Amino acid sequence: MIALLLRDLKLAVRAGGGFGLALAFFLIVTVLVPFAVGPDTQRLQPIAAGVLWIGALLACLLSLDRMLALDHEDGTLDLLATAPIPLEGVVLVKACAHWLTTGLPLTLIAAPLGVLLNLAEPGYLWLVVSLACGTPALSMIGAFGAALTVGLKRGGLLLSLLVLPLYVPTLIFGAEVARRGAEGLETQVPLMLLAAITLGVLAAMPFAAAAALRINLR
Amino acid sequence: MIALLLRDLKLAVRAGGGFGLALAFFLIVTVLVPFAVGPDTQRLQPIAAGVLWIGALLACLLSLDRMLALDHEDGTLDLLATAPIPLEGVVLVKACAHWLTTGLPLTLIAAPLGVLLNLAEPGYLWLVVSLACGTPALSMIGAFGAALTVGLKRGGLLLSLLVLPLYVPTLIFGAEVARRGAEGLETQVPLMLLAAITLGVLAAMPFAAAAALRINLR
Amino acid sequence: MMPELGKYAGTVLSAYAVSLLLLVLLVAASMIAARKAARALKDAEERRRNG
Amino acid sequence: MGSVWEYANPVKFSRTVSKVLPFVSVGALACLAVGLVWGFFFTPEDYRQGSTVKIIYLHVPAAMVAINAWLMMLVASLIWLVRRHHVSALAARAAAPVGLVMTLIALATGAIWGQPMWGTWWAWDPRLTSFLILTLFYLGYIALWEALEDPDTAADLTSVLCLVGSVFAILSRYAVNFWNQGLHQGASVMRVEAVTGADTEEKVSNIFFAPLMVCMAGFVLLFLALVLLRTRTEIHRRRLKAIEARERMA
Amino acid sequence: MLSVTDLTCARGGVPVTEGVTFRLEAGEALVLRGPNGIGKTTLLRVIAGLAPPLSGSVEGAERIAYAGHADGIKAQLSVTENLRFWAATFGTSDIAPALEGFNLGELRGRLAGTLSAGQKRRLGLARLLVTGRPVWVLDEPTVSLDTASVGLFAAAVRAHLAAGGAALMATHIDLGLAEARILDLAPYKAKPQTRASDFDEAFL
Amino acid sequence: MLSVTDLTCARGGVPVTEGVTFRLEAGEALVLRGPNGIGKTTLLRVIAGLAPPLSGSVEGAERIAYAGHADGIKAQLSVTENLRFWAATFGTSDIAPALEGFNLGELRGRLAGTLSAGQKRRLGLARLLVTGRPVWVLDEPTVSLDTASVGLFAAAVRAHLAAGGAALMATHIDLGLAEARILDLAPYKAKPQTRASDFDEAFL
Ligand code: HEM
Ligand SMILES: Nc1ncnc2c1ncn2[C@@H]1O[C@H](COP(=O)(O)OP(=O)(O)OP(=O)(O)O)[C@@H](O)[C@H]1O
Ligand SMILES: Nc1ncnc2c1ncn2[C@@H]1O[C@H](COP(=O)(O)OP(=O)(O)OP(=O)(O)O)[C@@H](O)[C@H]1O
Ligand SMILES: [Mg+2]
Ligand SMILES: [Mg+2]
Repeated sequence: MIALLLRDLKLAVRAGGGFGLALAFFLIVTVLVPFAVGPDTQRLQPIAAGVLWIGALLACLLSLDRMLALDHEDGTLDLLATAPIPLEGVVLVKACAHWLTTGLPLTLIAAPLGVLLNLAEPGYLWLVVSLACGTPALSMIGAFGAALTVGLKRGGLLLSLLVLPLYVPTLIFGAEVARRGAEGLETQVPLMLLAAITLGVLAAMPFAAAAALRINLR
Repeated sequence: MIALLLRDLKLAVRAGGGFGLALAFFLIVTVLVPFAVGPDTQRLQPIAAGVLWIGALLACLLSLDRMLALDHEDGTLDLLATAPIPLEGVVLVKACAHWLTTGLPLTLIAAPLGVLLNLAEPGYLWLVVSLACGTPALSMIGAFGAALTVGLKRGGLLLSLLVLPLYVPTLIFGAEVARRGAEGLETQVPLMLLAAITLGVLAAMPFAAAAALRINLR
Repeated sequence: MMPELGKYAGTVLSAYAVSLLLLVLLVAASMIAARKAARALKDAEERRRNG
Repeated sequence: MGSVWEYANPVKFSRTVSKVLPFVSVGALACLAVGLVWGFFFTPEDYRQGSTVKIIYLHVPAAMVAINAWLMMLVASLIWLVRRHHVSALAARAAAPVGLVMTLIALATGAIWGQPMWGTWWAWDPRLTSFLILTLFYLGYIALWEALEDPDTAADLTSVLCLVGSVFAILSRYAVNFWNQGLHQGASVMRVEAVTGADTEEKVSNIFFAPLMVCMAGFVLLFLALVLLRTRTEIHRRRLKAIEARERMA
Repeated sequence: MLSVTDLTCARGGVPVTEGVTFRLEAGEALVLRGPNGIGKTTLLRVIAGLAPPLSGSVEGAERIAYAGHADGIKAQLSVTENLRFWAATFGTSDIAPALEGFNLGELRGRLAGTLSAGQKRRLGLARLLVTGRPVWVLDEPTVSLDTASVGLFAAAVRAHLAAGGAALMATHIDLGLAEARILDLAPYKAKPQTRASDFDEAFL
Repeated sequence: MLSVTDLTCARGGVPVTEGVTFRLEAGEALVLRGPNGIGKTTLLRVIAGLAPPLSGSVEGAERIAYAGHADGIKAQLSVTENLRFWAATFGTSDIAPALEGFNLGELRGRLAGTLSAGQKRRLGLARLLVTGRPVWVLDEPTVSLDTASVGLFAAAVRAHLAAGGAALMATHIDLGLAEARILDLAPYKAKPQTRASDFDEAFL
C-alpha cells in the first residue's frame, strides 16, 4: 500500500503527471470570475468566499478522472485486483494520493487567491480552515465517482455529473464557514458539520468505492 | 468531410458519447453557485449574467478533450492524416461538430437557467445572442488547444490551462454584452467586437490547429 | 545606517524581502541545475571516451 | 567574424557563453548592488508616497523585464520555426521561468505597494489585469514544455503556442481596457497614472531617475546572465540525453 | 493447484463457453486454443477472478498471477521502477531474476513509454516473475515478440514449471512448449439455447 | 509504386535505422523482419508520411494505406458504420467486398466495442480494402488472428497484388505468403557514432 502511495505521488510529480495543474486551474477560474461579473469590489467581495470554494471544488473535480482511469486503461487495476491487498485499501490510498497532490496545495494557495477577489480581512483564516476540513471529503467522494465511471472512455464529464450532487453538502457547509468567517459571524456549527461529513465519508466511502470498482472490473 | 461530421455527431449522440453532459454540467454549476454565495436575490442578480457565461465556458472547456484525444488513441487521427482530406478541414469539422453538440445546446438552455439566478428581465435576449456569437470561437480555440495536447495521456487539465487564457477576450466581450443587456445599457460595441473575434478565430485558427496536430502526429 | 522609513517601513521592507528572496531562489535554482547538468554531462563524455 | 547564425551552433554557443558569462554576471551584480543601495539608502522620501517610492527600484525593472522576456521568447520561437536552430528553442525555454519570476516580483511588489497607496492589495486595473494574464501565459507555456517528452515536438508546439498566445495577449489587453473603463470610469487607471506616471516622468528625473536607470540595467543584465546560463544548461541536458540514447543503442 | 469445474462464462450477458472442466497440477502447463471469438479471453478473466462465472466454480484463484492484453505498465516510470512497484505490491522484493529472465538488463533505466512494442511486452511478462505466484494465467503472452523473445518466454515458463509452478495460456501461435497439454475450446462453445436458470430465462 | 531511397529514421531524436533503400513495384510484396526494437514501426511510420525522415526520401507516400497497431475503430459504431465512414473518407463507397474478404458478414451489425481481439483486428484489416489505395503498409497485421484468419489475410493480400497493388508488412510470424520478398532490417541498424550534421552535432 505504501508502495502504491509512493508510486502515485511519483507519477503525479513526473513530467506530464498533472501535479500543479489543478492549482493552475483554480487560479484561472478565480481570475476569470471578475472578467465575467465585472471588476467592482462591491460586487466581488460578497461572493469571494463562495467563488473560491467553487473554484477549489471544480479544480478537484477535474483531476478526479486521472485517479483510476489511467490505471484501468493500462491494466494496472486488473492486476491490483488480483494482488494480495484489499481493494478498499487501494481506493483509500488513491484518494489519499489525490488529496496530497490536489486538495492540500489548493488549500495552501487559496489565501493568496483571496486577495484577487478582495476577500474581506477576517475571511482568510476561515477559508483555509474550511478547505482543509472539506477537501479530504472531496477526494474521497471523488474516488467513489471515479470507481463508478472507470470503465468508460473519457468518462470525465459523466464523472463530474455524478459527483457534483454528492459534493453539495460539503460545499454548502464549507462555503458557509468561509462566508460567515469573512463576514465576522460565528462559524462553529457549520464547521462541526463539515468535519462530521468528512469523517463519515472517510469511514464509509472506501467500501462503496471498492464495491463499484469490483463491479466495473468484471 | 461531411462523413466525418456525421460520424462525429453520431458518436456524440450514441450511449456514452457525451452529448448532454456539457449541458448537465452547465446546469449543475449554475445550481451550485447559489449554494456557495448564498441565496439572496440582491447578491445573485448582478452576477447572474457573468455566472452563466462562466458556466457555459467551463462546460465547453470540459468537453474539449474528447474532441481529438479519442481519435488519437484509437489511431483514427493517423489514418485521417494519410487520407485525402486536408488536416485543416479535419480540425474545422471537428470544431464544428463540437459546437453543434455543445455550444448550440448551451446557448439554447442558458435562458431557462437564467431564471434560477434571477437574471434581470431584459437580459435573456442578450445572453442568448452573446452565447450564440461567442461559443463558436470557444469551440475553435478549444480545437487548437486540443491539437496542442493531443499526444498527452489525460491532457485534459493541461488543455484547460492552455486554453483558458485564450478564452479571456471572448469571455470579456461576451459577458459584457450579456451584463449590459441585463442592465439595459447599450450593447452594440461589445457585440461587434465579439463577432469580430469569432470571425477572426474561425478564419485563422484552423491553420494553427492543423500545424499543431501535424507536429503531434509525427 | 538604516534610513528612516517612517510608517511604511513594513511595506518597503517586505517588498524588498519578497523580491530578493524570489531572485535569490531563481539564481540558486539556475546555478544548481547548471552544475548538475554539467557534471552529468562530463561523466557521460568520459564514459564515452573510455568505454 | 562570420554571420550571427554561427552562434546557433550549440558548441560555439556554449563556448561563447563560458567566456561572456562572468562579465555579464559581475555587471549585473554590480548594477543591482549600486542601484538598489543607492535607491534604498540614498534617496529621499517622496512627499506624497513617503518611503514607498523605494519600491519603484524593484517593481518597474521587474515589470519591464517580464514583458520583454516574453518578447524575446517570441523572437526565439520564430527563429526556431523558420531556421530550426535548436539553441534558439532552448533559449526560449530557458527564458520562460525567468520571465515568470519577474512577473511574480512585479505582482508582489505592486500588491504590497498598492496596500498603502490605494488601500487595497489588488484592483482590477487594466494594467494589473494584463499582467495577471501574462502570468497565465507563462504558466501554460512552461507546463507545455514540461509535459512533452520529445524535445523537438515540444519546441515546435511551444513555439506555436507562443505565437498564438502573443496575439491573444494583445487582444486581451484591448479587451481588458474596454471592460474596465465601462464600469469603473478608469478610476484606478487614473490613480496609477497620477501616482506613478507623472511622478516618474517629471520629479523622478533628478533624484529618483538615476538609481532607477541603474537598477533597470541591473535587471536586464541579470536576465541576460540567467538566460545564457540556463540555455547552456539546456544544451548540456540535451547533449546528455543524446549520449545516453547512443549508449543504449550500442 | 488450479481446478476448474463445469464453468460457464458469459460476455455481455450471453453465454460464450460452457461446461469447461480441467485441473492443473504443479509442473503442468495447459494451452488454450480456439478460433477468434470463441471465448478464451472471457474464460481466463473468469478464472482469474476478474469476472464472475455464470455457473461452475474455480478453485485456487488466489494463487493466480494474471497477464492480459494490457500490461499494467506506467509510461512515466522506468523499467526497474515498474517492476519494483509490482514486487512491493505482491510482497516480494527481488527484481533481478525478472530483469535477467527477459533480457531487460540493458533497458533497466529506460522509461517504459520509450520501449518498442515487443520490449514493453517483455516487461509485462517479467512482472510475472516478481509476483511470486505459482499459477500463471496468460492471455496471448507472445503478441509482438520476436523469435528470440518467444524463446526467452518458453524458457521462463519451463523454469517456472520446474520450480513447481503451473501455467495456463491462451495463444494462436506455437510457443515451443512441447510438453504443454492443449485444450481446444471449440467443443465447449455455448449452444444458443442454453438457459442459465429458469428464473432469469426471459433475459438470456 | 513506392520507392525508398537511403532513408534514415529517428525515434526520440536518435537515429534507429539508416540507409534503407528499396523499390516496390505493382504486384510485389515485401516483408520487413528484425528483432524487437530494431525500428520496424518507426520505419513504417516514416514511409507512411506520419513522421519526417532524418534524411533520405520516400516517393509514392500519397498512394499508401497505412494500418498500425491501433485500428482507428470506434467502439460505439457498428462494423458497417465503421467501414462506411472510412470508405467515404477515402472517396469510395462499396464495402461489400471488405466485409466478405474478412468474413465479417455475420458480425456486420455488431458494435465494434463488443468484438473479440481477433475480430476487431479483422475489421481493421478490412478497412484497407475500402481505402482503394494501391500500396498497403502494415505493421504486425496478424496480431491476435487465428490460423483461419491469417489465411483470409494472405488471400486478401494475394488478391490485392494480383489487382496491381503492392504491400509492405512488418511481422514476426509466418504469413504464408511464399512469394513475398523479405528484407531483414538488422544490417541497417544505425551505428551509434552517426552524425546527422556537424552543426547540430551536440544533439544527435
Ligand atoms: C499588483 C499590482 C501591480 C502590478 C501587477 C503592476 C504592474 C506594473 C506594470 C505591468 C508596469 C508597466 C511597466 C511598463 O509598462 O514598462 C508597471 C509600472 C509601474 N508601476 Fe506598477 N503594478 C502594480 C501596482 C503598482 C502600485 C501600487 C504602484 C504605485 C503606487 C505602481 C507603480 C508603478 C510605477 C511607478 C510604474 C512605472 C510607470 C512607468 O513606467 O511609467 N504599481 N507596474
Ligand atoms: N462486450 C461484449 N458484449 C457482447 N459480446 C461480446 C462482448 N465482448 C466480446 N463479446 C463476444 O464474446 C465472444 C468471446 O470473446 P473473447 O474476447 O473471449 O474471445 P477470444 O477467444 O479471446 O478471441 P480472440 O482470439 O479474438 O482474442 C466473442 O464472440 C465476442 O464477439
Ligand atoms: N519515444 C521514444 N524515445 C526514445 N526511444 C524510443 C521511443 N520509442 C521507441 N524507442 C526506441 O526506438 C527503437 C525502435 O522502436 P520501434 O517501435 O520502431 O521497434 P520495432 O522494430 O517496431 O519493435 P517491435 O518488434 O518490438 O514492435 C527501439 O529500440 C525503442 O526502444
Ligand atoms: Mg482474446
Ligand atoms: Mg513495432
